[in-house]
Parts: sequence; structure tokens; C-alpha cells
Amino acid sequence: MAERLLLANIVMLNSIAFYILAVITLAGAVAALTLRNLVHCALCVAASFAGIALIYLQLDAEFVGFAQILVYIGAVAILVLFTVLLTRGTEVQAGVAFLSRSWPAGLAVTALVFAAIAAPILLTPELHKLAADSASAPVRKIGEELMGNYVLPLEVIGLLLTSALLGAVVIAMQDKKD
Amino acid sequence: MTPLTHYLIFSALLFCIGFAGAMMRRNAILVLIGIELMLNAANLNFIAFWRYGNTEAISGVMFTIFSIAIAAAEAAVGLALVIAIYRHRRTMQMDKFDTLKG
Amino acid sequence: MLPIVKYLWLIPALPLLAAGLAALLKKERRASAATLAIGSMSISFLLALAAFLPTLSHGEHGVFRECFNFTWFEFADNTFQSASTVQLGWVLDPLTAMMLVMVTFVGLLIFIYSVGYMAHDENFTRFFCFLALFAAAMLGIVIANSLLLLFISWELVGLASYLLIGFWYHKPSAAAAAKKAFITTRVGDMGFLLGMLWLYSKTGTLLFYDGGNGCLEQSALIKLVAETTMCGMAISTAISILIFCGAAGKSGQVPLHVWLPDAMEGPTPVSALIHAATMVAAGVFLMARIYPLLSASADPATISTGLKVVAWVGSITAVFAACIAVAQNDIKRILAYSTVSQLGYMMLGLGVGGVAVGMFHLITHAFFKALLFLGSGSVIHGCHEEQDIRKMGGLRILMPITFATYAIGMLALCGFPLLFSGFWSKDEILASAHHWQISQIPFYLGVIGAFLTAFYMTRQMFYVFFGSPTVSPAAVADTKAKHSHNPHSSHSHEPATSIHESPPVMTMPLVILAVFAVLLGLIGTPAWPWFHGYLAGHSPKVDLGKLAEDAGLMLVSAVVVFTAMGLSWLVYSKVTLQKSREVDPLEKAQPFFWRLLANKFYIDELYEVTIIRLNKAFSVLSDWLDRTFWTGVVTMISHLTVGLSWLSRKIDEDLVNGGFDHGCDGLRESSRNLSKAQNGQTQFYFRVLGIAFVALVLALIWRAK
Amino acid sequence: MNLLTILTLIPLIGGAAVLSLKADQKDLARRLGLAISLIALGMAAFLWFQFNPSPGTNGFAFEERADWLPSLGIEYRLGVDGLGLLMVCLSALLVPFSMLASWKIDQNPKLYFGLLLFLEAGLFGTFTALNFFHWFIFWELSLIPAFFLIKIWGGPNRTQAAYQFFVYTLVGSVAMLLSFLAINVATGINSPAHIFDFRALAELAGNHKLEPIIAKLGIFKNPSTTMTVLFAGVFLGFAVKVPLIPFHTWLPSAYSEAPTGTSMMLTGAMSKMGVYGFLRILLPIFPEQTRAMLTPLLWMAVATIVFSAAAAFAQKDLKRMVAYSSINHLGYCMLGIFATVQLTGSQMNGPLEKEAALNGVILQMFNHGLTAAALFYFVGLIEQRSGGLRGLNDFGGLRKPAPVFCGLMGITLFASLGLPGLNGFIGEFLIFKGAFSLAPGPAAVSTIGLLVTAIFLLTLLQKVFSGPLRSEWSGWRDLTAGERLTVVPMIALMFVLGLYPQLALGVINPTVVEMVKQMSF
Repeated sequence: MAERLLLANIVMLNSIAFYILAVITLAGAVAALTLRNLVHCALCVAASFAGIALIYLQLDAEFVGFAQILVYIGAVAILVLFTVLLTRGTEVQAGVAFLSRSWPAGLAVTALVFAAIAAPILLTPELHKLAADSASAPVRKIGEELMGNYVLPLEVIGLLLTSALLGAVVIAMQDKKD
Repeated sequence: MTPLTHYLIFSALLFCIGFAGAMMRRNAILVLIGIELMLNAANLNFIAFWRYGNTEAISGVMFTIFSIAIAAAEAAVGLALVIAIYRHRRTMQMDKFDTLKG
Repeated sequence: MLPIVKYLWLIPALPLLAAGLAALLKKERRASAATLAIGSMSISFLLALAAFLPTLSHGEHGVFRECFNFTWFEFADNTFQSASTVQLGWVLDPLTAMMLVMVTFVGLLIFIYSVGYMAHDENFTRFFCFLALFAAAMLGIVIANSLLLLFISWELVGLASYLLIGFWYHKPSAAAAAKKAFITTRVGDMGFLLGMLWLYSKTGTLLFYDGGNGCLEQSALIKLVAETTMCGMAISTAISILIFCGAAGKSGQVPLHVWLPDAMEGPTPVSALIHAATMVAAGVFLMARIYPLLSASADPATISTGLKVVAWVGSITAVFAACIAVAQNDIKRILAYSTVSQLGYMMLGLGVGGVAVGMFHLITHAFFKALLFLGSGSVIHGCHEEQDIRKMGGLRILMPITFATYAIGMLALCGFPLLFSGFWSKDEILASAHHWQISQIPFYLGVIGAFLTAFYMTRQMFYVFFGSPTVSPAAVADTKAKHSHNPHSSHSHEPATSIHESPPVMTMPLVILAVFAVLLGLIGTPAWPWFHGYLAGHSPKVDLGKLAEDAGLMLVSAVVVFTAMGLSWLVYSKVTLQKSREVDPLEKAQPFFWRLLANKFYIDELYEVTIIRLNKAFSVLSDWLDRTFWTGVVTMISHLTVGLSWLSRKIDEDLVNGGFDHGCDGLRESSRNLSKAQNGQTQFYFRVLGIAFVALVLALIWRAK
Repeated sequence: MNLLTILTLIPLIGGAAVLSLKADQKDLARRLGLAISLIALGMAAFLWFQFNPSPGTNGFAFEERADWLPSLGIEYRLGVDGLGLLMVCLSALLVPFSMLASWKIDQNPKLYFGLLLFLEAGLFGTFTALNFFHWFIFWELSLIPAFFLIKIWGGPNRTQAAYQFFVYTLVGSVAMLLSFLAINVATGINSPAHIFDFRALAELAGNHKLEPIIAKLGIFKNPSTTMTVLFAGVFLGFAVKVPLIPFHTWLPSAYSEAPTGTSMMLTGAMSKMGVYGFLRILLPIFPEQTRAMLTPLLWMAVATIVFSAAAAFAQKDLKRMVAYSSINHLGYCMLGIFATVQLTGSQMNGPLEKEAALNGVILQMFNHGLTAAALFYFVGLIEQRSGGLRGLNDFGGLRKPAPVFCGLMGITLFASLGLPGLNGFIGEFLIFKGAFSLAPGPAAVSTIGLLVTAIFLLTLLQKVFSGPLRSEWSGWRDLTAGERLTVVPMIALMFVLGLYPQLALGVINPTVVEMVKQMSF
């Protein structure tokens, strides 16, 4: 009984963790897209990414969670930060609108999109019936899948990353003339 | 146990926040960040459906892994473009970038 | 053939050669030029005498006549024989011989006179060159046995006259007079040319005498008389009237006389030689030459229309010019009009009395008119280029030789009875006119003319030689002014006191001419008409009875002359003694008529407003046609072409291409509108994407239901 | 190689040689050009003395014949008769004269002299060709140098004048070309051989066989209408070139804008191409059509004579005046040519009068070439000395400082107005002799032209040379030795031809007799 209670507590705690993490993530995202200082934005988005990584962990997808941390926080967020610094995004220009002129239209469209996504979710009763078993995606199994069924996409991704790396270098490289 | 819909609603919210940011902010870096957030929202959906569906089939996880890799590549190229454009135009304002105008 | 006939061409050729050589001489070689001209002229004179002698003896069939013909060039198929060639030639007959002697003799005298008269002119060399050219051409007319050669010489005479009238080319009036002379005579020459062409096309030859084939010989004349042209005129008549146009131009017959008085702008020897003695007589000579053609008519008993025309024109000219002469004040102009009038007499004589009558007056006139002109030249020379008779006076004392010779010339011209040649020749013309069958009017006109002639010559004499021997102060001032303007005038002495007799080189010719002016009458008196016999080819007999026959007429003409001279004496003797010469007594009496005459019946003005104005208008019209009309037509055509091509372009572009283009335009327009959506604003694309997404979701939901 | 081919090649190759010189070798270009033109003149003189047509050649000598495109009737055929020879000699004579007149041209003289030589080649070719094909090539070839000579070295309005000249003559040429192509096509229908040969065509026309052949074209129902249309085309080509009023409006501006040397060539030689065409081509090939249009044609010639003389009188510009007098003189040629077409039937003297007229026409062509060129030369000298002035009223009294100038120009003027003893007279006399018998009315009216000519030429002489000397011209230079040397041969020739016309008529007459024989009516 105590064990069940413990389990129930753990489950409850698990749910509570999700809500906390969701709030953090959303808050980071909102902050990242509303703050004026781009450095702050970059830091907020890193927080947001971290939140998502923790949600992955909470959903028992450890490998994905860690990959998220490594890639998004370790690479993308840092990259964004560098970019901001390289483009003098730190200098907040006073008096210049930070939103585009057509932001009301954007807001309206966003609302519509949200409605279009949320409405099917809420109107689909089957989704409520799904229950989560205790499960995990073992790293071993992922590795086997990558080397087996998904070997071709893996290669392609490797190629893509290599070319993206080169491309990014070439694009960002300063022209000799300048 | 948290119902799947909550995850989905959360993911939708995150997606819309990213979408709104990409649409409404003038700064190109923030547009990219918005897009990253949208990708993350999609990834979360994959994971959530995997968790609440057949956990033996790990294709959701695999998709997420590939998606993360692509997102990394996208971020690298996108930010390199931002730097290149900035170098040429000395600006990051999205509404100034209209060379593709027909 | 006599050798002299064969070498007759030398007579004109020598002066021509002299002219050619003189043309190449430098201005300074004055003596050489004069020597050349005078030398060649003297040789020609001797040759002319040599040619004259054989003509005195006449052959068995009438007059002595020998000719030398040669082919000049060939212009057609030689199956036409002689008709396919142009032949020239010269003829020696009494008419030629007599003219040769007269022209060379008078010419020689005038050449000699010119040495004195032109002594100070800077273009002395050129003057003798032109004079010799003139003499050559004139002699060419005289010897020609071909109407073409005659025409050629005729035109060259015109050229020489043009050059000599315009000799003082720096005077605009001289240049204008030269042009007027050339063009007026050319008007007549066009008639001459047409007549010649007509004659040529009808007879196939232009030779006068060619052993029976010439155009003045029987066979040709018969053919010409037989055919008639418009108004029933025989062709021979029509042709001779056309040729008479040329003669009228050269000989200053009304209405082509206008150039002759203006021609007095030339140096006085020129006036004497060309415009009194020789060239103007060429017209009369021409009519005498073609007399067989002129007088030919189908019925030998009737007088041909050609002769009638000549007689009428001549008589009208005689009176017309004499009238004008009465009211002139320029010494040379008076003589010029008198020349026109005398030429009219010659034509009249030719028309009513035949060749001999006209030619006799021509010869006598040549001498006394040359005398008068040279005398007037002497006067002008003495009075320092003064030509207005009202400003002269009393010269009989200052210039006695000139006065005496001038008086002889004047009496000859007036026809002073018995003593002077002019009397006999003029009397003969009047007698012939009196006997003319057609009408008596020419006779009366001739008498009136004789009266007027005596009147104006007497008037001139009084003005010039009588009265006070001083030139009026006005004239002196005038002369001085002239001197300062005129570098060519030769004298720089004090004018009023220096009126002087001319040098012997000038007076000698006067004396010689005066002698002939008196004596020449003797060869053509009714009592001993040697001249007529000579021309007609029979020996005359002395028959004093003839004199008596014509005595009545002679009396009439003598009375006329005396009356005129007396009347003139009455009117002018007082005037010349007084100083008030400015207004002529006749002008006071009849101002209207005087003005009419002084202005030469306004003929020049008439031509000015008619022919010249017409010619101007026509040329302006032609020019306008050219600039505006023809160019306009061309421009119109080119505009039309441009218009057509514009139209064609429009059709192509709007009608044919239009439909296609319209479709294209629509496409372009819509794509332009579409491309507006492609505004390059990435965030806009996002929005569209969002909306599309919503639409897609809605569509899926709708399908699911 | 045939002499005539060599003759044409001399200026052609020489022109190319002159053009290949360097731009700064100005004097060499002038001398070389003159030397080549003198060689051509020598060659022409050689031909003149060698000219002795053998019997049976219709009076043609130096004939040369080579197949070219036999199936189209195109062959290379050369030959000259008296007419062609005289025109060749005239062209050869005028080119050195014109070059000497242009000696002072300093703007690209090598091009100028080269173009003059090409023009000479075109003239030679035109006057010696007996086949339409290369005749037409040379005909057009002469047009191009003339165009550039006016366009580059002309007066202030040269561009317009050059284009006017070019377009006018080209329109005429195109009309003529079309007519000849039609004839060529017609002769090829149902027959193995096309015909382009002038003499073969003339023979057909003479035997009344041309019209049935043309009928095969079937353009109009009535073959004579077709013939008339073809006639009109050829007529236009020549009438513009001569020119006859009213096709003349290009002439005064072209002649007055062209540089002096070119005006001399235009009036001296190129206008003769038109008259030559009438004699060689139009008359033999279209005798009946010409006769059908005779009355209007005759009066057109009369209008040309009278109107151009009157228009010349109205001109205030010496060059334009001389240009109009040029039209006037060619009018007499046209009068003579048209008069010979008159049907005289059995009238005995018909052929005689025709021969007289044609002899006169050809002699007049030569004389006019000589006289008009010399007149343009003198007017050019006046223009040169006065610094561009050439108005009738700009001068006066020039005889005093320049007696030789006045004398020689006076001789030329008198030659131009037909004074006996100078060359102009014989030609006009013969034309009038023939024309007066054949067409008395027009000939009589034309004498007005003679009179008006005298009036305006004497007016020129009076206004320019007589009267008081205007002070600005007191330093007027008389003819220099070089200028005298240039013009005295011309004037000597005027005298020679005036006194001894048999020199030219001896060559012309056999040709004319042959022509009249072929007219056979």
C-alpha cells in the first residue's frame, strides 16, 4: 500500500513537474520573443530549450532529452548568442519598434492557427483515452535502429550536417574584397 | 498521469508562440529563434505521441533525433545567412529584406 | 577662177590674225597693237582694191560673180551628197567688192583716227584688238557666200559690238548698253536663225551661189515661191521676213532700234565705225544680198510682200527716229537717231527701188556719217568729254578744221542740193518711193523725214559751232567733276581756255572723209548712174536728160531742205547767241510734244513695263514653279509615301499584332498583379502560410465529417 | 585583255591604290590621282586614234564578249561606237580637269581623289557596256562616289542635297531595273535564252517582235499597255538623270552644294549618262512607245529649255544659275532626240534631218560637258577667291583687277550661249536644223530659250565683271599660271571644235547614220 502510494505520489509528482516545466518553457519562450535586449532573448530561449529537454526526460525519452540539451543549449543557443554579439544586436536601439508593422495581422493569424490546432485536439475524445505505460526507449535499441532501419537517413543526415557546416562557413566568411 | 491532451495543448501553445515571434519580431535572429521554438514544439508532439502510443515502436524518437540534427544544421546555416546579410546591408530588420520581391 | 577670189578670205583673216595677236599682247605694247591693226587693215584695203578692179568689167551674162565654196563639215549619210554637208564659201561680185572697199577704207581711217582719240586710254591695246576683230567679222559678212557664214560673222560682229560698247566697262551705263545691244539684236537674230533653218530645210543648202544650186539661184527660188505657208505667203516671203527680223535688229529698225542710241556709250570711233558706217549697215547689206529671195514672187509683175514689209518698216523708222532726234541734246545721241533714221531710208530705198538705191545711200551715208561721228568725237575730245550741245558753242573759231568738215558732213546728211553726195542718194530714194505702185505714204514719210533731218542738223550746228565761244561755267565745273571721277579721260588741261583743235592724226581722216562726202555723189547721179550699172552689170551712159526728168522732185526736196534749215535758223540763231540755252524754244512752244520726243516716245519705258517686266515675271514664275510647285509635288509624293508607310505600320501593329498583343497585355497585367503578392517580406509569407494552414485544417475537418 | 576592259580597270585599280595611301600623304594622293587620270586620258586618246570600226559591226569597235551567266542572258560585252567613244573621251578629259580644280581640297584628299577615280570607272563602264547587267552595275557604281563627294565635301546644305540626289536617281534607277527585269523575264518564257543585250533587244524592237514577247508576261490584257509601262520605267530612269523638267528638282541643289570639282563631273559627264541612255537604250528598244508619246515629250523638252532658262535668269546664286543653264543645254539635246522619233514616212529629207539632229545632239553633249565644266570651274574660282561668296550681286568690276580671268570666263560664257566660232554653236545649229524640219513648232518656241540664255549669261558677265570695282575686291587675284594651264586646254578645245567640228563629227557621223538606219521609219 505504501508502495502504491509512493508510486501514486511519484506519478502525481511527475504530473506536477510537467506543469511546472511547461510554465517555465512557455515563459522562456514568451520572454525570448518579447524582450528587447537580444542577449536576454538568447538566454531566455536557452531556458526554454532546457525546459523542453526536461519534459523529454519526464516523458522517459532520456536520449532525446540529452540530445536536446547538447544540441539546443550547447550549440544552437550559443550560436544565437554569438550571432547576436557579432551583429551588434546588443545595442538596443531606442525608439525603433521591435515589432513589425503588421504585427496585429500576425497576432490574428496566430490566434487562428492556435484555434486550428487546439480545436481538433480538444474535439478528439480518443486522445483522452490513451494511457501511458511505463516504458523507455533504451539507448541500445536506438543505436540498433540507427544502424539498421535508419542507416540511410543517418548517412544522409551526416552528409547534410557536413554540407551545412561548410555552407555556413562559406556564407558567413568575410568576402576578401571587404 | 497527465493526459496526452495537456501535452498537445502545451505543444500547440509553444508552436504558436514561436510562430507569433517569427511573424511579428523585426529582428532576423528572433525570427530564427521563433522557428526553432516551432520545431521544438513539433518534436515534443512526436515524443508525446510515442510515449502515449506503442512504446515499442520508436519511430517517434527517431524522428525527433533526426529533426534535432536538421534543426542544428538549419540554425547554423540560418545564422550564417543572418551574419552575411548583416554584413551587406548593415541591418537586421526583416522588412528591409525584400530583394525577392516580384 | 581669179586668184584674188581664191584668196579673198585673206581680207577678213588678216584683221582677225591681228586681233588674235593683239589679244596676246601686254597692255604696255600700245604701238605694236596699233601697228598690227592698222597694218593688217591697210593690206586688207589693198586686197579689197585688188578685188574691186575685176568686178568693174562685167561678163556676158550680167554681173561679174565668182565664188569659192568648200565643205566645212559633214553631218549625214553621204548618199544625200552635198545636202549632207555644211558648205561655206565666199563670193566676189560688185556688191561684195564695193562693200569691201568701203569697209576697209572707212575702217582704216577710223583706225588711224583712234590712235589719236584713244591715245590716253589705258586699254589702248585691247581697243585695237576689238576693233580688228570687228573689222574681220564685218568683212566676213561682206564676203560670205553662205548664209551660215554670214550668220557666223553676223554674230561675231555682234560680239565685237558688245565688247566695244562696253569698252569702258567700269561705267555701269556702258555695261548695260552693251548688254542691251547684244540682246536686242539677238531678238532679231532668233528670227534670222529660224529663217535660215527654214531656208536650209527647204533648199538643202545655204550657199547663195553654187553654180545653179545655190539658194538665191533660179531653181531654188522657183521651188520656194511655189509653196505657200500661212496667210497664203510664199515660203520665200516668210523666210525673207524672218531674216529681215535679224536685219532689223542689227540695223536698228523700229521696233528694235532701242539699243542703237544707248550704244553711244562706247568710244566715239566705235560709234563712227560700228554704229554708223558699217555694222548697222550690215542689215541693209543682208537684205541686198538676199534681194533675189526677198523680191521673189510667183508673178514677176507684182511686188513681193517681203519688199513691202521692208519699205514700210524703213519709212516708218526714217520718220520716227528723225522726230526723236529733234528733241535730243546729246551730240552723239542726235547722230545716233539720225543714223536710225538714215537706215530707215536705206531700207525704204531697198524696198521701193531695189539694191542699187538702198546700197548707194548706204555707201554715201557710211562716209558722211563716219565723218560726222568723227567730227563729234573731235568736238567731244576738244570739250573734255562734254557731250551736251547746250553747253557748247562758238567752236567754229576754236576748231576750224573740225567745223569745216563737220559742216560738209551735215550738209551731206541734210541733202543739200547738188553739191553733196547725200542729196543724190536721198533724192533717188524719194524718187523711187514716188514711183512706187503700192502707196504714196512712204514717199510722204520720206519727205517729212528729210525735212526733220535738215531741221535737227541745223539746230545742232547752231548749238555747237555758233554763238559765244565759251563754255558755260556750269559745264566747266561739270567737266572738272567728271575728271576727278574718271581716270580714263585723258586731259588735264585747264578746261575753259583749252578748247583746242584736235591733232592731225584725227583731223586728217576728217578731211579725207569730207572729200568723199562731197565727191561720192557724182557716181550715182541720175545723169550718170554708174553705181547702178556697176551693181546690175551694165555700162551706164551719160544722159543729162534724166536729170531734167527728176528735176521736179529735186526741186521739191531742195525746197524742203531749205525751208527746214531756214526755220531752224529762225528758231535757233537767236538762242545760241543768248546764254539762255537751258530751255529749248520748241519746248516752250509745245512742252507736251517736246517731252514725248525727248523721251523717245517712251519706247524704252514701254519695253520696260512690257517685255522686260514680262520676262522678269516669267522667270520669277519659273523659279517659283521650281522652288514651290515641282518641289511641292515631289514633297507631296514623299509625304504620301511616308503616309502610306505609316498607315501600313498602323495596320500591322494595331490590327494584326493588336489581338495578340492584347492577350499578352492581359497576361502581363495579371502576372504583374500576382507578383505584387511576392513582396519579398518573409513575414508576410508566414502569415499566408498560417492562413493556408488554417484553411487546410478546416478542409480536413470538413472532410472528416 | 581587251582595251576597253583595261580602260575601265585603270581608274578602278588606281582609285584603290590612292585609297591605300596613308592619310598624311596628301600631296602624293593628289599627284597619284592626277597621274592615273592622265593615264586614262592617254588611253582614251589612244582609243580615239585607233577607232576604226570594221564593216558589219554596226559601227562598233573594240568589241569584247565573254559568257557570264548564259542561262540568264548575262554576258560581259563591251564595245564603243562614235557616241560611246566620244563620251569616254569626255569623261577622261573632265576627270583631270576636275582634279586640278579640286587640288586645294585639304580634307582627306586621298578619299576625294579615290572617289573621283571610282566615278571615272563607273562612267567608263557605263559608256562601254552593251549588256544591261554590267551596264547597270556601272550605272549605279557612278552614283555612289558622287553621293559621297557631295555628302562629305559639299556646301552647308550638302546632306540634304546629297540625299535628294541619291534618292531621286535611285528611284529612277529602280524603275528602270524593274522594267528591264520584266523584259528579261519575258524573253525567257518559252525560250531557251533570256536577253539582256541592248543590241539584241533593239533588233527585236526594230522588227516589231518585242511586243509579242512582252505579251507573254500577261500583266495587262493589252500588250501595248505593258510596253508603255515598261517604257515609262526606263524613261523615268533617264529623265531623272538628264534631267527633264519636271524631274529636275534635285539638280540645282546638288550642283550648287557639291564641291566645284564634283559639280564639274556631275554636269560634264554624269548628266550625259542620261542622254546616252536615251540614245543607246530608250530610243532603239522603245521606238513605238516614244513615238506614241511624242507630242508630250517634245513639249516637255521645250518646257525644259524655256523654264530652265527663265529660272536661271531669276537666280541670284552663280552656281545655281550655271546649274539651270546646264538643264537648259541638255534640253536642246532632248529636243533633238525626240524630234528624230517623228515619223517622216516617205518624205525625202527625213533621214537627213534626223541625222543632222542626232549629230547635233551628240556634239552638243560633248560641248556642253566641256563648257559647263569650265563654267563651274570659274564659278568655283570666284567662290574660292571671295571666301565663299557667289551671289550675283556680290561682285562688280572684277575685269579691272582680273582681265585674263574675265576674258577666259567670257569666252566660256559665249561658248555656252552658242556664239559661232566656239563649240556651242555647231551642236545647237545642227539640232535646230534637224528639229526645225521635223518639229517646227517646238523648235521655234525653243529659240526663246536661246534668247533668255543670252540674257542671263550676259547679266552674269555684266554684274560680276563690269561696273565700278567694289573696294573689297581690289586685291582680287587674276588667274595664276597653274589655273591658266588648267583651263586653257579646255578653251583651246572649244575653239578647235567651233572652227573644225569635223574632228568630232567624223567620228559621230557614221554612228548616227547607223542609228537612223536602224530606226527604219
